[in-house]
Order: sequence, then structure tokens, then C-alpha cells
Amino acid sequence: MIKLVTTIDINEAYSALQHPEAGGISLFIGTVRNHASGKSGVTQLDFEGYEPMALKEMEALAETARVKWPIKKLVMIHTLGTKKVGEPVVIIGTSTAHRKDAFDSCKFLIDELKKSVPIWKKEYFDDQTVWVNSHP
Amino acid sequence: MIKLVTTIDINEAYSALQHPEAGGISLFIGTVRNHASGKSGVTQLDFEGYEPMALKEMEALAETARVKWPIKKLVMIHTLGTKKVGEPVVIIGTSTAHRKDAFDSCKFLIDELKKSVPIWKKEYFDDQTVWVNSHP
Amino acid sequence: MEIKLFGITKDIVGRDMLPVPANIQVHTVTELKEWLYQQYPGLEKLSALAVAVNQTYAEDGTALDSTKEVALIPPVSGG
Amino acid sequence: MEIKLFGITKDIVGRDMLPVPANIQVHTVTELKEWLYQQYPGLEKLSALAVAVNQTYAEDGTALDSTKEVALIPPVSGG
Repeated sequence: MIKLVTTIDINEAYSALQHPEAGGISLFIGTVRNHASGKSGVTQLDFEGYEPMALKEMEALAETARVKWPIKKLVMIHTLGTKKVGEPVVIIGTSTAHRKDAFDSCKFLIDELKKSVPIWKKEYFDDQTVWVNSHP
Repeated sequence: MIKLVTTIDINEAYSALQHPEAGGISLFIGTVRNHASGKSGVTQLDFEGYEPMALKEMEALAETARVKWPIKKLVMIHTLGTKKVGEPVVIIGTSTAHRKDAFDSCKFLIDELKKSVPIWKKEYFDDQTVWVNSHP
Repeated sequence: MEIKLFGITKDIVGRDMLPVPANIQVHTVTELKEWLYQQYPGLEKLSALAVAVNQTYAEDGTALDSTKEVALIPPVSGG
Repeated sequence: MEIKLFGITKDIVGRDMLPVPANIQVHTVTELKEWLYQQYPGLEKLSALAVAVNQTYAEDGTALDSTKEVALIPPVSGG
């Protein structure tokens, strides 16, 4: 299950990961923190995506992960739009027969998603907005 | 949140992991597989625990993890009683500011739980029952 | 002194609580295990057998007495 | 040819779709970026700027033409 949504449903993600031969499910949920690197007071965030390309990149990462690990089921869901502190913005999940593969593949997918999937985060502070990572 | 239950509620675990300074939540869910090591045809499982000691061991593991990683919130929930294939039997979760700490601490907790927490799994096959790990 | 039994140790002994007769002297974990292996040879075939005293894993030399909660801990298999 | 803009590139250029005038010759990703940096110096201050052609990351030498979907990809920050 790979998709872009406005709101994450953890139960839906968990259900999509169930498989009779899976002994372990690793889920990663990224949430909005109230402080970004070196700054405090994030009040909200906006996520914008280049949607068709983001989905293609997510599918490509999933394919790479499936070659590296014996994954039974896989979930990559990212939200777009406005989020408040504490809200989930991304959920990644893998189910495998053995738990180490679930942890390793789940971590790979979130690490790579953050590097290559064309989604952008704008942080709102009291007095300014910042597109995260844009400037050195 | 550390406890022994009859049924795992994933939403409850997720809620207990939320924290405004947490950017990442790692969840591990262990489920009943339909084949154990080398054998096939598990029809159900029973989990039995030495409950007060199991809770003490889980608390001790949590304390060790909190010393090793900057954990915001932590969940360790194990079920006892009869489970069918596919049902969740354990859920471990940690929330941290940075995702690597969440993955590492979550994996540590499930690895150590499986080594030391006094809970026993009995597998039912068509023609026999087996206490897992009992014999060399 | 009574010994709490769990998992396969309960099946081997045939009950979930084993009283140690008053005339049997078991002052340490090691002495308890020696006595148990004589009475229930099946216990010695397990891949491991730990003893918990007051709900904590005990060492071989840990002292036992009837005021303490003593339990056999066969190989765990939770998760 | 039109260039899709996202995130901070949209703010720098002031719109989400930038037409490349017909008299401007940009045959490759490198040529497109050179032209953009002249027109919008703010783009050169970004920590990185990739170009996607047909929804795939393109190399500097990838050929461009008006039949292709071209987009600027500033540093991503999802997750």
C-alpha cells in the first residue's frame, strides 16, 4: 500500500501489513515536532508534494527494498497539507518472517524516502515560514 | 506503558507514544506465524506468564533502554492466553526526537524481552503441542 | 518451601506448585536444582533452567529459605 | 516548454509554472539551470537543485524538449 493522503489511519496501515507468514511488523511513524533543528516554536507545518513523481519514487524504493529483504507486506503512506504538532505525517511499515528484516527494511524505507521523494515541508514559526533544508 | 493484557490495542499504544518533542515513533508488533522453525501447521498458541516477575523484568528493560537512549515515551505490552495465527502477541514502541534512536531502542527492547521476560509460548499442531525453546 | 512452576516445568512435574519436603535440605539454588534433577530427570533435559528468587533471576549460590518466593524459569519464549 | 515549480522554487519564481520563452534555447538540464540562475539568482543559493524529466530525476546532460514534463526539485524534506 503506497499512497499520499490527507490523514493517516494507523489501523488501515496495520491491517495492510498482516500476513499469515509474517512474525514481525515494524512500523515507523513520523510526527510533527514542536522544535526544528536549532529553532523552537513551530506552530504548524505544510507538506507539498509533486504527487505523481512522489508515488513513482515511493514505488521504486519499495521495489529496491523487496529485492534486499524478504518482505511479505509493505506500507508507505505520506500526508500532504497542513499538520499540527504531534500529528503523524508519514507511516512506513514492513512485515517479514523474522523481525530483524522488518526493522532493517522499515528503516531503509524512511531513510530513503527522506532523501529522494519529492515532498516539501514548510515550517511556520510565530514570525516567519521556512522551507526545510532549502538553504545551506 | 508496560502491561500484560489479553488483547492488544494498537491505537492505545500509539496514543501512549505521542509526545510534542517526539519526531519519530518506532513500533514493533509480533504476530503469530503459521509455521515455526522447521515445522508447519501451527493452529494456535497459548502464552503463559509469571506475571509479577514478567512485569518487573519489562520495567527493568525499560529502565536500561532509557539510560541508553533519550526516549520520550515507551510502550511494552505482551498478551497472555490463547492466540490464533495472525493475531498480535506483543507490541513494543518508543518515541524519540530522532528516528534512529527510536528504531534502535525498539529493537533492543524486543530482542531483550525475548531473552529474559518469563513468558512461555506453547504451539499447537494437529498432532502435538510444543513449549517453544524448551529443548536443545 | 514451595516452588512455583511454569511452562514445560509444570508439565514435567505434573503440577504448578511443588512443595519441598521439610526433611530435604536445599539451602541454595544449586542444591535445589540437584534435588529437582533427581526427582524429575526430565528437567535436566531442558535447554536451560533458571531459578527466580523473589521474582528476580538468582545465581547458583543464592540462598533459599521458606520466606522467599522461589520459581523455576524454563527457557522463555515470549514475543 | 513549461517548468513545474514546487516548494521554495515556487516562492522564488513567484508562480507554480514557468514558461520558457520560445526564443530561449535550453536543450539540456545544464542549459536550463544556467538560464534559470540568470533569471532568478535566488535559485542558485539553494543547497541543491535537481531537475525531474518525466517525473524522474534527470542527469545534467539529459535532453529537454517541449514534449517532456519538466520540474524543478529543490531539496526535499518529507517524512
